[in-house]
Amino acid sequence: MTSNQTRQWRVQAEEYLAEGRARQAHAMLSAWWHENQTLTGASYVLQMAQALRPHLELRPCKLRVLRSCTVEPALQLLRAGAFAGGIDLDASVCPFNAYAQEILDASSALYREKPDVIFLMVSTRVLAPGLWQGPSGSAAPDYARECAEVLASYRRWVETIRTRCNAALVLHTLEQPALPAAGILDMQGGGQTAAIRRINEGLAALASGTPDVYLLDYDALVARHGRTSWWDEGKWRSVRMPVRAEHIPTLANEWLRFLHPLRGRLAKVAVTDLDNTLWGGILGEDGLQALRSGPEGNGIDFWQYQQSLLRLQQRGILLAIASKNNPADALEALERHPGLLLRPNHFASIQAHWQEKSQSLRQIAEELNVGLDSLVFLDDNPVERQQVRLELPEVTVLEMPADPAGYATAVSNCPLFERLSVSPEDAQRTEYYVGQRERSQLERSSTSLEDFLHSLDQRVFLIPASTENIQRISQLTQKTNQFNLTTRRYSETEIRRLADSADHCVLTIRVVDRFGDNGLVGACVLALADGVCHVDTFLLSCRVIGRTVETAMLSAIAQYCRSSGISRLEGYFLPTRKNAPAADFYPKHGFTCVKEDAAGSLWRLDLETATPTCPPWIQVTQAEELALV
Amino acid sequence: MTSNQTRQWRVQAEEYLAEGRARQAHAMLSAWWHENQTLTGASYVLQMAQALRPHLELRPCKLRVLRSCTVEPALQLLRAGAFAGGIDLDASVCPFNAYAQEILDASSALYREKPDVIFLMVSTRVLAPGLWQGPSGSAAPDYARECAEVLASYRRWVETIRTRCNAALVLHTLEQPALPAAGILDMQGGGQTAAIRRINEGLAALASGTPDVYLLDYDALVARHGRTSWWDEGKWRSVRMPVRAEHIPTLANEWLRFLHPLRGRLAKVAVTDLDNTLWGGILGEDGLQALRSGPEGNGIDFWQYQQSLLRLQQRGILLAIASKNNPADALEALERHPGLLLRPNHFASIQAHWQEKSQSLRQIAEELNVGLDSLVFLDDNPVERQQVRLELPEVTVLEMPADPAGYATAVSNCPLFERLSVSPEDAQRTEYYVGQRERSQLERSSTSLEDFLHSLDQRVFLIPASTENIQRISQLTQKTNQFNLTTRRYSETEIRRLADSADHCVLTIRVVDRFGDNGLVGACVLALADGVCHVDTFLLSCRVIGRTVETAMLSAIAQYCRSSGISRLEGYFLPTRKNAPAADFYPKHGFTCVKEDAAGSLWRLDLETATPTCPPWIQVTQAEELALV
Amino acid sequence: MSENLYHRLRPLLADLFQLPADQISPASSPDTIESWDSMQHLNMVLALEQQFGIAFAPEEIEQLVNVELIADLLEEKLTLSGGPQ
Amino acid sequence: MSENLYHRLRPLLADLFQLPADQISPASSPDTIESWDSMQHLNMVLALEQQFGIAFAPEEIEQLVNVELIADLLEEKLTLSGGPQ
Repeated sequence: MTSNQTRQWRVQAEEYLAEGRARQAHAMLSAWWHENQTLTGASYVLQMAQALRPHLELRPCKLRVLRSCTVEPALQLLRAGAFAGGIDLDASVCPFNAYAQEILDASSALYREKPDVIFLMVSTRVLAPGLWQGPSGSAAPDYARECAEVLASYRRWVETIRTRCNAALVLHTLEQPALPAAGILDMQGGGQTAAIRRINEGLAALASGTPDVYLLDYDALVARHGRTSWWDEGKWRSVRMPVRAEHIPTLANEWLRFLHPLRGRLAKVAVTDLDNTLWGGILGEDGLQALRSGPEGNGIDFWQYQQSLLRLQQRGILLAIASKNNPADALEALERHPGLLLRPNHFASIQAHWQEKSQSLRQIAEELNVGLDSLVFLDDNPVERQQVRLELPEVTVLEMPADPAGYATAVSNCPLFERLSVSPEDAQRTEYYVGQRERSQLERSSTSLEDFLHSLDQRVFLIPASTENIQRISQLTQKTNQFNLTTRRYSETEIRRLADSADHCVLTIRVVDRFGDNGLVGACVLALADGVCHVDTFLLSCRVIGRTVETAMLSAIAQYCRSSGISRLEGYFLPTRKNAPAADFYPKHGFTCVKEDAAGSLWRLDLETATPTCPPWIQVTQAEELALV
Repeated sequence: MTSNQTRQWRVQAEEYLAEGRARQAHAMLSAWWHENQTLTGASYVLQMAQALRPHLELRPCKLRVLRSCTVEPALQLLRAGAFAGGIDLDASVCPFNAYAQEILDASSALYREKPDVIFLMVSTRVLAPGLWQGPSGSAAPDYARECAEVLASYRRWVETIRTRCNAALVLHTLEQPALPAAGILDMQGGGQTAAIRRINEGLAALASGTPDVYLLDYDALVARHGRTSWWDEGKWRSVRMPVRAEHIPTLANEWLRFLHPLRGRLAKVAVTDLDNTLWGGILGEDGLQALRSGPEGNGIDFWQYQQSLLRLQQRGILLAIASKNNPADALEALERHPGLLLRPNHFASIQAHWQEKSQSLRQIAEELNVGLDSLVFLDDNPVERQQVRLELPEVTVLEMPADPAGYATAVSNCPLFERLSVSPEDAQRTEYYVGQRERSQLERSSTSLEDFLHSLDQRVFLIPASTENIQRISQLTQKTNQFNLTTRRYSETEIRRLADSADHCVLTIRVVDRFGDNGLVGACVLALADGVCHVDTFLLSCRVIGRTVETAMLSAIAQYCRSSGISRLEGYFLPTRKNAPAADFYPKHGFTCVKEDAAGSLWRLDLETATPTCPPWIQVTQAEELALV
Repeated sequence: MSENLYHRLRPLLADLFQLPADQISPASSPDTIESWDSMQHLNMVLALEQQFGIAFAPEEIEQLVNVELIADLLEEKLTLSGGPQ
Repeated sequence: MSENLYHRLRPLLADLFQLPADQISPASSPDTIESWDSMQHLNMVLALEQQFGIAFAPEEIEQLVNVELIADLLEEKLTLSGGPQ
């Protein structure tokens, strides 16, 4: 990227801001930020953010950092990066090196401020100086005891946080010294580095055994960039900043990798160009034989890029193609080029034609039933990227490096592609879209909608929340934007509490049809009190929208309510920029509006006079143990 | 260091070579090499080595590298570094990626060539591509199985090598990828990096559970310099070289850290200057108050340097001072400056006066009873360093960086300070020298040598080789140069075999006197056949030389021989540049010379006519289970 | 003071302190720029290290008390390191 | 061919191939220097990378078949990278 282009983005961002085109201004600013990840760049982005924020739909995130060292400069970069990525970050640090007090004092600011996310980042040097520097006298060091003490502290801290607030907690592992005190003797076992490794394994076990606790492998981050070059002894001594200036952006980017999945600001589809992006060369000019791609030789950069896309698919992210090519030629190359890792059935949607890329992206979003802000666009051509930024500012456009050797890294460094959990549903998502193509063919061949729905042969299973599905239910509340009546986001811990509460009921549904199992694709949270069932959350994955599954769900809930002596159903519809598909749900099913304000409307159905019934083409099965009260 | 000085070293090395002063030429060349650790520098050093080798006493070492990748350029640097450090290295690689065949084929060159050291260095990418790159399809990866298979292979390889040869084996750990395939999800447990970590822990257990097998934590080496910057994708593709050019010297230096302790080419004493080395400032000019040293503030570089010396002491390396200062002033500063980590009792010898440094070093070697080639000299002043190089070319002179912030690193990067095992004797060595000072006072106050020896109240314990002391016995054969009749070096495996053999007897001795326990300070290996006891090895640590312990040992052996029906003692004296103190051992005890050639002389004692007797001031105690045949 | 360096420094400091560039002068200091507090001072030090590829010693950090002094010290460091001009 | 670069290159190659510098000429190649075998070729490539702080692409490694070509490619790379001259 030339610095001319970079300067131009900045000028354009300011022009669009002046013209009141906030989303275009944001897209230009994000592109500029990608090339200017410095502290001065961050200041500039945050200054622009002041003016832009009110006009953008950003995902809010409140972060508190418990730390033993100076991290404020990195936090400044994180704020800018979060804004560029569509997150409205309220980030602050707890008092310097007072993390333990903040955690243990029930009335501390940490708990009062109700953060969404807490980072716990402690330097080895501060927490376990004996492990960092090695023995300081002639007595043999007792590493086992230090290990046990450190882990006991962490256990206490994590338990305390977990009982006092719902925030997601991100533990940072302890970094290893560059050179152990005993030299190569340390490698022979029982030494300092083995002790720190044992602590980090303890932290990993603690994180995976406690809900909403995650591990950031800080030691691996340091190791990626070099233990000797990461640590800044001079800054540590003077201002207790442990990270060399050049690595601060790296730390901020590692943090972003966690904020995106934790706050559900995620890419669901990676859309790639073909010529000089998925493969080397131009199909229309060079011909299929000349295209470069393969695990060895001069096509390896493209092979590795495809590998990076395959890794996204393994996390449940769909792949799609937007390419200017003759459709038949593109498909032939995808099927027949001997050196490709990815084939047509890896892609949920293939848009190969001569329309504008922005048009292709619109069609992909529609076909895959996701919002435009769930797309990431990957294209080697800066003109195409600029066109998409201006036409579809909601789409995330990655700045691809000029050298294809950097493509794979550009993909793996994009925080929107990170995930903190992958369910079996995620891993099978592409298969689902293959089924979906077949469903569409059925739909086209059916004479009426009812015919189609009948022939789908749908079975809906209502399943109460349990250990096996709580993670998926939380994920559904985090990720479902369209058919979602209230768009309330719940962490796993919160779902678990609601499920355990006597006056709440949490359900999920599985939908199976003749083309296969769609997995867990819906959820609802019901609050029961005084003969009223209040619908707190009611959502359906876009996979099954338009197939009357919501009516089947509602009828099953109504039936239960009646059998439990509940006579009234109530619920809010809270409109967002995305959930129009659910706007007519309550009126369509006979509810009446009893209240309406700026936030939304409250709807009511009297079960003594009205009975939602299940569509005849759906068979509902309830798990036996399901009971509302 | 200016490049002028560097150039001058090269000129001087060639001049000294021409003058036939090989040791001075070697000292200049070593200094030059320290500043020119490149491939061209290595070629130059090795060219010079051709001419110098015959005139130097170098420690021989035969190394074979079993590898899955191209390591030849690093080996070239290793050869040069080994030569500069006093090791005559015969290094070669086994056929490319044929390490398993070499190991498993009992008739392979690996075993025929009888190496002293074997490196086994396998790339994760080659051995476990699935762990390196992550899953390649949509099926969930079976990391546990891959883990088990890799470890089973290593176990088989190590066992095979261990049964077929005596070489020390250095296993390299597997390196982690810079970014795991699953992104931050991998950190949450059960992923790719956890699997590689498990393998590396398995390797560590394998090494510590098998004699003469050691671990080189290659992954930690990579992490020290940065996983992204270490790996060279381009060179890997073209020539299967996995290390970027700039890091090749680092790899070679890491290898050197192992060769030095494995071949016993070690520093036993670190001799440090005081002014602007141990502390900041000049005592004689600035005064005690102005000296900079302390854990915080502007004296931290010197504190960290002292810490690096303390770490040497913890490995059994003695500390000594060579400083141009008034003795009383230096001692006062060492005792009273508030910010010093090291005090007088950390130093085994303190030479503070106005003589030349070379003279101080001679006195230290004499006082501590070690060879000059066991000294490493640490001084900020290039003139002093040059003086020592020319006067005492046997002493290793470290090039200290101009900035004191680099002192500690210079110490921890010097391979002569590395150890692969530390015995309780090593850790208490400094204490011994405090006792030694008291012994010297007793010696000075005694009227005769016999008086002194009587008042020492020595007790000598003869102990047969057993699991507890085999490591120490091997160490004694590796490190004892002065009172050593044959200077045969034995690995732990070899000592174990000799001890298990029916016709050999391996003994060690412990010496206790009124000032404390001197630990295990002597060893002998006896071969018994046809009524003759052949003394294969007979050695005493310099700690107890001159105290007639050798006579006590000999008398005990003779007594056993007679009681076992053995009538003749025989043994070689093989002279070296160092073992003059043992030259008169055989004649002094009544042996007659029966053969003499260039290698040495063979001596015989007929036990039927002569009886070595124990000196009256030593009491010998034999372990009960001791039996020669 | 190097004019060249001063002109490179001005837009950086303007971005950092969120001011128009014409409000930065050689005499600008924590006394004249409100947002120049101790945390912003650290940000500035690190920003200069990032963008000029140099490193300040602990004792130098406290000496950077106005723009002219910053330009001078930077010039000194860049000349010494032979780094980018 | 850059004379300046050639004169820096000559002593390096002389050390590497263990020859006097005057036996290195622009036309020197594996045909004229006996010790220039394939392993020494790799050593040379890595030595140049170490000492000039550049990197050769896999396909370039095979093109470095005589001293003049090496000097030319090195010059090109150093100009591009703006690295030390």
